[in-house]
Amino acid sequence: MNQVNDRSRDIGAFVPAPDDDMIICRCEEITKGEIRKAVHDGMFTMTEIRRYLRTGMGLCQGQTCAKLVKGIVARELGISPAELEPATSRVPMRPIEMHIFANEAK
Amino acid sequence: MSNCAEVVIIGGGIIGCATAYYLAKKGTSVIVLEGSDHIGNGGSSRNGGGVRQSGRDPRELPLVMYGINHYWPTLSEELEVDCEYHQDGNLRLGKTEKHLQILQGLTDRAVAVGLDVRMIDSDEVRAINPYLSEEVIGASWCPTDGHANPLTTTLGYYKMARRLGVHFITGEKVKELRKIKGKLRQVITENNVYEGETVVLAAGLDSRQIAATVGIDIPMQAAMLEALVTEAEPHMFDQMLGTAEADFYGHQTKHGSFVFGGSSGLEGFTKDNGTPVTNSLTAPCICRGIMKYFPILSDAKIVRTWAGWMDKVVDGVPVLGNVEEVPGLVLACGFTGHGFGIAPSAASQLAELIVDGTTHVDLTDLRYDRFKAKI
Amino acid sequence: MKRYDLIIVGAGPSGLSAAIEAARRGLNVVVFDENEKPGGQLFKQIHKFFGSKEHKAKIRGFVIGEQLLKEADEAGVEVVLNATVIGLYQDKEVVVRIGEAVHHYKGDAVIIATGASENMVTFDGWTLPGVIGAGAAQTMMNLHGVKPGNKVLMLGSGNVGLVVSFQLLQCGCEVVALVDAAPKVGGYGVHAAKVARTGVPFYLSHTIVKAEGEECVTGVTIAEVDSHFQFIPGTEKHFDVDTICLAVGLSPMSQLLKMAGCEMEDNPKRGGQVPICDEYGRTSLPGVFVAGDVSGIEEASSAMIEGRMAGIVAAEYLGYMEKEELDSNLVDLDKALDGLRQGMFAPKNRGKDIETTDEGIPVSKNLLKHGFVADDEIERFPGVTHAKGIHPVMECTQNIPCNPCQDACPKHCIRIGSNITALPAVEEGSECVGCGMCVASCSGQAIFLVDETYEEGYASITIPYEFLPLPEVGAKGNALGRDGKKVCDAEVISVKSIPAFDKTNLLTMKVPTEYAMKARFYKEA
Amino acid sequence: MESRIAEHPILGVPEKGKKVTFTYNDTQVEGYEGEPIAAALKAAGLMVHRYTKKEHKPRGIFCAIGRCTDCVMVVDGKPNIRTCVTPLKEGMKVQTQYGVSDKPFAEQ
Repeated sequence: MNQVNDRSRDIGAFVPAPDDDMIICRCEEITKGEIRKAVHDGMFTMTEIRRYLRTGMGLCQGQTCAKLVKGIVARELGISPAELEPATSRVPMRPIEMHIFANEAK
Repeated sequence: MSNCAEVVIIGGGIIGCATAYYLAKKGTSVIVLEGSDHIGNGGSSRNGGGVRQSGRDPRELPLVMYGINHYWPTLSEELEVDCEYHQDGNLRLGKTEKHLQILQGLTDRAVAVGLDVRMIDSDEVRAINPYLSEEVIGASWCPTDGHANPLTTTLGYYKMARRLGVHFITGEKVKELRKIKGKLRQVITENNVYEGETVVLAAGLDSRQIAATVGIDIPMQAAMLEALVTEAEPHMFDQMLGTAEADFYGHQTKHGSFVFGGSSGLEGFTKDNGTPVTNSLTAPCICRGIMKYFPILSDAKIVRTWAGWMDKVVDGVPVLGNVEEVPGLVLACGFTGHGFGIAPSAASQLAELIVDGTTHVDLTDLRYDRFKAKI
Repeated sequence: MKRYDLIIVGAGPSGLSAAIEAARRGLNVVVFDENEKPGGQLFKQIHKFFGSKEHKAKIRGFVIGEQLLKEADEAGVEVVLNATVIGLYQDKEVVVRIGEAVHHYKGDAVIIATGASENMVTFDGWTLPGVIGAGAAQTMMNLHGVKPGNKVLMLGSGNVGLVVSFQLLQCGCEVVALVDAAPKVGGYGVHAAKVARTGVPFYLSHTIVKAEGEECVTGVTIAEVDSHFQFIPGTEKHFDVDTICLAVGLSPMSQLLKMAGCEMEDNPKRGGQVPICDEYGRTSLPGVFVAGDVSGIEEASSAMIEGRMAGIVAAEYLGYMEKEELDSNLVDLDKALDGLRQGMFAPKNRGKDIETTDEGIPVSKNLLKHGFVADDEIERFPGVTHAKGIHPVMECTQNIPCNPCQDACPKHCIRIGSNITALPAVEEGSECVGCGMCVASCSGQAIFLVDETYEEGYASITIPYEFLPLPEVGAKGNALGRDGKKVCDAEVISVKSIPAFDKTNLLTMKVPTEYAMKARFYKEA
Repeated sequence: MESRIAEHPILGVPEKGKKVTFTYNDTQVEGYEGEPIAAALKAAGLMVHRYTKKEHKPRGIFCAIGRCTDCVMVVDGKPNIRTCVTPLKEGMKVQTQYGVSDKPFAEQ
């Protein structure tokens, strides 16, 4: 079992930090404190953090903050960032207007 | 950590998480086994967020109505997360006379079981939602329907269940169920054996294969559904939307983005490469569908598309409750793509069934023993 | 659906190189790039590249970009710009947004060459307008002709931070400080030295405490950090700036590969999330290849070789080339790539403390701490010698893969040898004629011509000079030392600009003899 | 201070399209046709492109290559336009974006 799979794993209590109000996800304005708290609420994977808080779900789709969020989550869990799989990338790679997406060239 | 609990739940989606939560509230010890690495990774995080009564089969209608009356209005406070629940009605839109006939049929059936739903004309539709195109000529209207955020709701149940001491284990794929002395007791995974007095099977599509290991066959199959989400837009409307043609459904979220699901007609035959991946033809088709109803959204940018498997049961309603042949097994699967809105009441009733032996809502019509040949 | 033999995503150095090689072997190739202009980051690279001839050394990045485009055109490659690949689906289907429509294409092979994106760091105020990525600075000044700011603080002493700092100076910005939380300069010493000698102070073991300002950046406070990267109270320093530039590394832009179901790994040595692939870019998906930064952060020079490799590997995959031909082609490319991956900055040496050069000379500690080699350290390097009359002084003190100076000298005064990373040395018995070709050819701007007997009591020093306005002959100003501080008065005695120097002007100044080995930059008084 | 580079030591005199006028909120600003809107704003010393939805904080150019989407503004009435990759045209209407709207928060 990898370290993230046991959701009852003891990661200690949430301890407030002075930089908890630092914006991490610029698009959705999610702070470091919100991310850290989410980990203590059981969100142990990048995918869960993303779905719970919307980090990386804004216009840039996590291109700016993915690495930063990963580092914060890993630190809170006491594991290496490399152990955390990034959230799935999804089409479209760049935001695309509905009328353009709808217009398939023959 | 012990591998034994009073109840072992297979599946960490909204049904599994919510059932665990209601059981734990009753003081029951619970282990939840999730096959993927993430909680709520199946339909729970891929659906359109509808909390609907209209358009449902009369057999499941009492259950979802119970949830809308008893659970949804206070769910955000209860789960300490913003479920973004809006009870601002559901419009099911029609563009042709044929559509209106379909809607009338659905409406008649729902009214018969006591749901407040009625047909409205194009003026009334636009009074409710002024952004709709001229093509819309009528709709069915259920004012007590609504929508919520499936991601925060699912993970909210998980969070609270975990807080109440439920053990969740992800990445734990169940291979086999095993009866001991005539009663289902063991749940066997790749590396572990778990034991419970009761085993709840809430593994979505995987449930069929798992149930088969104790000789139970649930008549369901996979169908692919796809959805997409736009960038945030200024607030426009709060209703849940669907269409008679079922070419799209969705709503505007609290965040401002629009979540829409839809179909290209190809999804029943999508190549199964093991993961639900989007088809390149579907999202453009959904966009074309949306623009027919909402030309105003044609400049809205799509930021994400995704796909999910639905556990489609032969008669379109979930399989809930005990299975006589296998004492100890409780089924909670086959929600057929509309399991989100019904999840709180389904889960609470299962918890009642397991702990108290009786339920507030009669689940008889949803039991496994309902499947019969047509003649 | 329109089908190509090979679809390449990304028209940067690796993508174009792959396209050229594949098209030359007869493949029907298309390259899609979301940008208005091709070349990836090459068109923002205005410095001369390192390496040797085969790596296009001493050619400026944007010129390499033009060359690649011409080659691609001649080879029959179709390059489609403003073409955003929005998805890589099953069966190697590439969906591209072009103009007002989406297009579906299939490739029998696909090469993903999407490059990298910039890493970011957080600090109080990091979302304020005026805090920008180093890439943004390059884009604004080198593509759009707009200065990114007037007073800039650079965070990051890797090659990007150093190169962009120099570019900022070239376009007329003031760089008030170059800051890095690491205790040592991360990039090439020669890049650091050319920045330091203009007077930019380096603050290693420092990082940003906060960006100040309400509506946009008006100032910045930095402070020293301890070995655990925690601020040391009382070490704060304030600067008035309007721009803070972040150059804190790159991450592979590998999302398309993950989307397509490629096996991925998080590999810190490669800069983050990368596809699992072999040395020639073959991924876990048959027919899907990668090249360049997307499979591991390196330099544009290595990206071009990786691209060529992926191009011919794809050609062989599709039967346009026999296995034997592929293998023989790869031998040379392997050698070229291996050449770039040598020396102190080789991928295998990342994170290592290197105390001495390959020649056994202790490295300059001052260079790592302050960005310049101290006067009492410089004489121990083989390029720094004294001689009668004019002679080259090569202040190249680290083993990096680069040798244009060796070929530049018509009199063969400079010797590197077959090992491309060896430090340049003066060939004994050779005679310098003072042509200055070595000065102009040195990508690191580390070669000077010194004549300690220029005039009674005076020495002449020829320096590379890539700034405007160009000082005039006879101008009197200050000679700055390697540390950017004034060492003495200086008089400009010659300014040479010939096409062969490729925009590196050679400025010769006259200083008192005792400063011949100290003065390394000229600034108007 | 002038932030257009008149002549660059390596790149020479920047090649620019024809001079055009566009509006930034209520003021007339000059730029060059075809350059990104963001470059024209930067050259005019205009730093703030938008104010964020939740915290109403100012944002401007960050990545300049269309990835981070921090520089979005309301352009010709459409919100969320990446100004760093959108070419400038004569008469364009460029407005500060508040959340996802061109209306200041007090008016929303």
